Amino acid sequence: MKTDWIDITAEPLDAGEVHNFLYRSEGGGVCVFAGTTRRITGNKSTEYLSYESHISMALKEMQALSNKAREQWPLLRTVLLHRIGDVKVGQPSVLIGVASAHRSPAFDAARFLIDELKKSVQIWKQEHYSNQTTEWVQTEWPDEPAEGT
Amino acid sequence: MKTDWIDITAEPLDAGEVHNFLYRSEGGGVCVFAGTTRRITGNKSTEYLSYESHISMALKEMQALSNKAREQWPLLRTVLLHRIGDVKVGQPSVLIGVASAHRSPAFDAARFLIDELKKSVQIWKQEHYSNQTTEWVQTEWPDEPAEGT
Amino acid sequence: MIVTLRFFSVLREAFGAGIVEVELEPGTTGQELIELLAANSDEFDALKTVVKLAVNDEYVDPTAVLADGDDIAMITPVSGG
Amino acid sequence: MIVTLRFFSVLREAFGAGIVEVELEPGTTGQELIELLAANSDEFDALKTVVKLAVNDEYVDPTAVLADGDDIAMITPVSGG
Repeated sequence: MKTDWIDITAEPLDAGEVHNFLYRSEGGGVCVFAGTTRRITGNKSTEYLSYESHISMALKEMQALSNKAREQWPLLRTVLLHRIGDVKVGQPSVLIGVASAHRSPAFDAARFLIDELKKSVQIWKQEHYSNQTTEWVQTEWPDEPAEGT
Repeated sequence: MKTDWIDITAEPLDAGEVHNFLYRSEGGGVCVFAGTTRRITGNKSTEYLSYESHISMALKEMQALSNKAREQWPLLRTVLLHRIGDVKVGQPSVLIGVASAHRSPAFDAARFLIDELKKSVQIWKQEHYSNQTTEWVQTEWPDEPAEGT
Repeated sequence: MIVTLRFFSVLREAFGAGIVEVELEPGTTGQELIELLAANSDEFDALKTVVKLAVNDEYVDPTAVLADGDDIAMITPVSGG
Repeated sequence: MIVTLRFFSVLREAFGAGIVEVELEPGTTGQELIELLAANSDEFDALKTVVKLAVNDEYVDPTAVLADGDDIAMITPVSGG
């Protein structure tokens, strides 16, 4: 039985399925984070975000993050799902979830996973604004060197 | 449009509906916590938990907690749902959710709401063990005085 | 005067009912009601230092004087979640 | 030798394709490839100090010598979530 559900998909993300995957008889605390496309950032109005990924690397990196989380906290299951393609305002592009026996590690591990995913997983997003312009979101590498560099 | 979804119910809790309620065009971060019935606590094996509540007081207290959370963090929506009656191992008895523009307040507010719910909301649980015995879970009031006392 | 008492969990089982109507002397305080119930139930007696009284869904001080028609809930430390 | 280059987001648009095959001199290093691409694209030149090379799904040091058949991805700072 697989205890990590890791995927990059062009399909809508189903939070109900994620919860069902995380509800375990050994567990007591489930924390799920969803990142959704926000209409307003700064003074610009977004219609949708378009994501692309180096999928094979991204899946390996997501698995590595799950492994790191499991080293730090006693987790029963983890979920890391990310969409590629277009994600409209108000829809989730990313779902992170963990199940643990207690709530404290569930919150801490979910927070760790989304923070780290944003730093290291090989996914890029492009803003599609209401005025028909587009823009690739510019970021910087975090200060700590990534693995292998 | 109601922005708090607060309920005490004998029906199963639907996490998918909770996520849909929390996905807003103004939001970017949704955090949902589910507390599920755990099989093992200490050396005892649980079959199900049975919850009862002073429902009218509990709903008021849940609303008060939502209000407090909104004073501390910029939240778009909050969800506090709790079951009464029997909740089998692996099933959720409580669902907490918040939507915010960013992930940090979403995590912090969800954590606050479940921590406070466990301290103050007028709900009680009874363990139903595999050996057919039952036990009301004994707790103490937290050190800080509750409102009105 | 007649008041309604609400019991939950351990106290509900101790008194054999969740809701009971009782007659009290006019002017009875919350603390006097607690002592009365403690005298009638070992389980209540064991919890009397931690039970909070709520009248019509609001917590009240034990010195509060109860009134005819009050809906009085005995709230023991909670254990939801 | 022939290698496959993978570009994403800004670089994909700059080069007009996500995957291209190119011929390199045997012994070319990662850094030499970066300089070659920077000379052909202002967009790449602007990002050449932050781009990381991954060969066959693993990040490599710029001093690494590339080999025939390598699948080389240009990874700019990520922006998922």
